[in-house]
Amino acid sequence: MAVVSLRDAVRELVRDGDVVALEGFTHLIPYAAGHELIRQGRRDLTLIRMTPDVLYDQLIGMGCARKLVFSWGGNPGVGPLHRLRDAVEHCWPLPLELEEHSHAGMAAAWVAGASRLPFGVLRGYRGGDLPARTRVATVTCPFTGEELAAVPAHRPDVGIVHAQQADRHGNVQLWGIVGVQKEAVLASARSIVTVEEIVDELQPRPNAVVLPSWVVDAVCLAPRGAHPSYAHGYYDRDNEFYVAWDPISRDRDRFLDWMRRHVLETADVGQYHASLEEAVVA
Amino acid sequence: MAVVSLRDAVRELVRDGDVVALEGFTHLIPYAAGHELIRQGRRDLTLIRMTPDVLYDQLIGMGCARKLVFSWGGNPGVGPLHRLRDAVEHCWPLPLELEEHSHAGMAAAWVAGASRLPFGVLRGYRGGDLPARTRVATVTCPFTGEELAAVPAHRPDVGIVHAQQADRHGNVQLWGIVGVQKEAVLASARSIVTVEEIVDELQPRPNAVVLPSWVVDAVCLAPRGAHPSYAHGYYDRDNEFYVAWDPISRDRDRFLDWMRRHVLETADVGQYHASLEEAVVA
Amino acid sequence: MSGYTPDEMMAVEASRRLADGMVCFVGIGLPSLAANLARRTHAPGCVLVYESGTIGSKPEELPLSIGDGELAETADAVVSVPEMFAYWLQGGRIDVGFLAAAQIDRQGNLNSTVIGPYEKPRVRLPGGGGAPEIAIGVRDVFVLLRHARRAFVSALDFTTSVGDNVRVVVTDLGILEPVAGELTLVAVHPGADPDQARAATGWELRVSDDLRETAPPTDAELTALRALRTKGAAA
Amino acid sequence: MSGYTPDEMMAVEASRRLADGMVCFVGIGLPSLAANLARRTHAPGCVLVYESGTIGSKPEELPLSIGDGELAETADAVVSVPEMFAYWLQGGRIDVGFLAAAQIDRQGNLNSTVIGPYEKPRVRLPGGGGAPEIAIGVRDVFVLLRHARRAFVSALDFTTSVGDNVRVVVTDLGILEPVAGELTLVAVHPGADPDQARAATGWELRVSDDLRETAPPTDAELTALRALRTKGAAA
Repeated sequence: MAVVSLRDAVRELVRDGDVVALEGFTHLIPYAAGHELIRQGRRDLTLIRMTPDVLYDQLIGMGCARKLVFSWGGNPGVGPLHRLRDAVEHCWPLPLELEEHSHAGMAAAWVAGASRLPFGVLRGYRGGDLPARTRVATVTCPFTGEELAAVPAHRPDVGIVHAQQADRHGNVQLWGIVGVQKEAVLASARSIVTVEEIVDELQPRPNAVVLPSWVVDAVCLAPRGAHPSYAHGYYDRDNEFYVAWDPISRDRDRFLDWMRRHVLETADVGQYHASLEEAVVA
Repeated sequence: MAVVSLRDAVRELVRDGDVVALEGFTHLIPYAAGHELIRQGRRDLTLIRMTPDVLYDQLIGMGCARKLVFSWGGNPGVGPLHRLRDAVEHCWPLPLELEEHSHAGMAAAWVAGASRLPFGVLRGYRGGDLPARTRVATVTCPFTGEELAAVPAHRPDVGIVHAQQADRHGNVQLWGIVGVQKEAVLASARSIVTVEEIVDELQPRPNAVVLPSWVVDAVCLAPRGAHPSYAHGYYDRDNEFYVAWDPISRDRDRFLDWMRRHVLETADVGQYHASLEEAVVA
Repeated sequence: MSGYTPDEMMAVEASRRLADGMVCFVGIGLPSLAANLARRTHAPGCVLVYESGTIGSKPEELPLSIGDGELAETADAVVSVPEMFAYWLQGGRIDVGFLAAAQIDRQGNLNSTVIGPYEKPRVRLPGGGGAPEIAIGVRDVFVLLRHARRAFVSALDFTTSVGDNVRVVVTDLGILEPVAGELTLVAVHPGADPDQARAATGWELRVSDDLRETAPPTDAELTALRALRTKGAAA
Repeated sequence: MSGYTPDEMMAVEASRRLADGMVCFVGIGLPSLAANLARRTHAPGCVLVYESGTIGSKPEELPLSIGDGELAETADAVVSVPEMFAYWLQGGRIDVGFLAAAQIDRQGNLNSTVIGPYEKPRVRLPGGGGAPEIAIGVRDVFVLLRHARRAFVSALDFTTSVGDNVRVVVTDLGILEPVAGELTLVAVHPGADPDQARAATGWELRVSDDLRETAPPTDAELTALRALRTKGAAA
C-alpha cells in the first residue's frame, strides 16, 4: 500500500473492461473516485453496487458502463435515476446490461467474495420472477433437505470505497454506517480507498471498520470526497443536492453540461467543490 | 428481557437434557453461570463450545454433560484438561460423547445458527480423518462445481455468555476479544447474559458487540463472573489459576474437594470469590 | 386541526397497527413516518430497524434516506449490511416489515421492478432492494400504497416479492386485508366510500360485509405527526 | 551469552524465516515467541494474527493464551472469530501459519487429536482447533516440534491436518524440509548430528547430501528473546 494521488491510483489500478465496485450504503459513497473514472474516460466497466445512486447515474450517463450488477437503483428519498432509466429504456448513451439481485442476495455475494467462497447461501429469491432473470441457483441442505438460494460470489477486479481516515502507514478506518465496504475491499483483486484525512495515528472508535494497510493497494487523500453523500463526523449528507439532481439528470443536455462543468473541466475533488460553489454564486 | 438473579435464570431457562453453549474465546468465559449449572445439578447436557477450557472441565468432571461439541479442548498455554480426558479415556464420572470440529467449522456452524440457515459452508475438513468422525457433509457449488464442506448449524436450547455491561433496559455491551458470543446468543432458542455491571446508559465503545434487550431472555448481575477468565477493562486473566488448575484437576478426589469447597458450598459468585481468598489465606 | 391529508391518514392508520415493543423493518417515506409516529404516541418501545444496519434508531428528524447519519447516532446498535440481512432479517427477529411498490395484485404480490416487459421495459423501476426477503422474512408485512388502477392491477408486470405475509394494505381510501386469500376492503377512511375504492382497483374488489370506517386522526396524532414532518422538512 | 537452550535455538531459527511484512497466523508458545522475536529483530513489520481475532498485535509481554487482553489492546484491528476464519484465513490473506502437534509423519501430516484408536484413545489430545484449515489456508506452514520417536512416526494415529503446505519443520536437533515429497533433514543445529536426528525419527530419515549447520543464535537474538521471555514470565 502507498499513499498516492487519486489520479495515479485510478490510472494504474482500473482498466477498461474491469469489473469495478464503488460501494457505500448511502454513507461514504466514493464520489471523488467515481468522478476520476469519468475524467479518465474508462469504458466497458461492469459496475457492482447494492444501491447504485447518483454516482452510478453519472457513470452510466457518461458511457463508462457496459453492465450493472445491483439490487436497488434509485435516488434515495427522491425518485428514479433518469440516466439509468434512459440507458435501460432507450440505450442512451449505450445499452446497459442488468444483473439484478435482492439486497440479501447481494450481501451474501459480498460475504462469499470476501471469504473466497464461490457462492453464498440464503433463504431468499422465493416465488417471484427475479430468479428467472438473474444468476441464482439452488443448493440443498445435506442435513435437512431444505432448498436454499445460492448466489455467485462477487469478485471484482477493483473495489473502491471512501473512509474517514488513514494513518501514515495506510491503515484505514471508517465508522458510522459501514455497509458492505469491508467486504467490497476484501472481495476485490485490487482496491482503492479515498479518505477525508490522513492522521498520525488512528484512534479506535465505536462501530469502526479497520482495514490494515496490507489489504489496500492505494490510499488517496480526497477531502469531501463523498459529497453529496456524507462522512460521519466530517460533514452531513447534502440532501438538497440529491433533490436538485432530479431535474439536472432528467435532460440529456443539461446532464452533459453539468458533468462537463463540474467533473470533466475540474481536475480533482477540490476543483469540483470550487465549481459547485461558483455555480451557487452565479 | 428482565434483570433477574442468576439462580432464577438458570432454574427457569436451563433444563436437564438441554443443548447448552457457554461461549467465550479465552475472554469473558461465563464461569459464574457454569458454576450455577453445577450447583443446580443439571444433567445430560450437550455442551457446545469452540474452546472448552477449565469451566467445561469442571462441568464434565461434575457429571453435568452427556456430550461435548467442540474444536479444541485444553487448558490454554498449560496443557490438557484432565477431567475431559478422564471422561473420554475412562468414562469417569460418566461416558462423554464427542462431536469434534475444526475452529473454522465451528465458526461457520455458529454463523449459520445465528442466520437461521440449516448449514454453513467452508473450504475445510480436507484430507484428514476428521470428516469420518463428525457431522460434516459436502455441497457442490452450482456455479463452479467446486466441492465444499457443509457443517450443520448450531441451534442450542440455551446460549450463555458473559459481558461487561448491561443498561437498565437489559441492552448488553461487550468489547475486547468478542469471539463468537453474538452468534451464540442469536443462534440459541433462549439466552442468559451475565454482566460485570449494570449501568444507567451504555457508552458506545470501540470493537463492541451490542445485544439489544429483546434478543436476550435474562440479564444477571455477576461481578467478576468470568474469573479465572477476564473481562476487558475490569480485571485481567488469572493466569496463575489456569496453571494451578493442572494439579487440582489431575486427581479425582482433589478435584471433587475443590468443587465442593468453591462451587457447591458457595451460593453465588461473591461467595465463590470469598472462598478463593480464604483458601489463599489458609 | 380537523383537516388532514390522505397521506396523513395513511401514516396514522399504519402507526396504529404497531404495538409497543414490536420490532419493525422500516423504509423511507410513509413507513418511516408511521413508525416514528407510533414511537412518539402509543408505542414508545417500538424498535425501528433500518436496512442500512441501524437497530433501535430514535431519530429526532425524519431521515431523507435509510442511511442518514442520525439513524446511526441514535441507534442501540449499528451492524454491517450483511449482518442485518443474515442475522436479523433472515434470523427471524423482525416482527413487521413495511413495503411499498408500483403495483400490487389481489394476493398482495408486489412489483417494484419494471412496468412493461422485463427486457424492454416501459418504465424501469428501482428494483427489489430489500423487499424479496422482507416479504418472506418478517412475520407481518404492512403495505402502504395510494389507491389507483395503475397500482392495484389484476396481473403484475413482474413479481418482485410475494404476498404470503401481507396482513394489511393501507391506502388513501381505506384498509384492505386478506380474506380467504384475497385482499378485501375491510374499512374506508372518513369521507371515502367503497365505490371510490372499487373504481381505483384494477380487479373486481371484494368489500367486507361488515365494512368499518377508520377513526380519523386524533388531534394528538396529528400534532405528533406534523412535529415530525416539520423537523424533516427543515433538515 | 554463548549458552542457549534447544527451545531458544528453535525459536530463533523459526524467527529467521519470517520476513518483514509477512502476515503470520500465530499460536501460543514457541510460535508466539518466534514471531515476536522476528518483530523485535529483523522483521519489525511482520504482522501477527491470532485466531482469537486480533490482527497486527504488538504485545510487549508474551501472552499465555491466544486471547489475552494485550493482544486486543495492541492490535490494528480486532474482528470476531467467524470473520477471522472466513475473511482472513480462508480469504487467503495469511502468508505463514505455525503448527505444532503430538505426531508428524514423513509427508508433514499432523496429529493433535488422539493417541491410540479414536473411539478408545490411550491419550485424548486437545484436538484440531484451527489447524485443519490453517494447514490448507496459508501459503506456508512452519512446524515447530521437538525431535522424538513418539512424535516423528511412520504412521499417524489420526490425521488432524494435511502436510501439503508444510515448508519446514524446526526441531531441537535441526531443520527438515520436504524434498521430493518427503521431509528430509537439511540442517542440524550446532552440536547436533544427523545420527541423533535419525535415532529420534520413527521412519528412516533421509538426510540431504549438502547438510548445512544452522547458525547459532546471535547475541542480539538471544538478548531480544530473553527480554521477551522475562516479560512473559513476569506476567
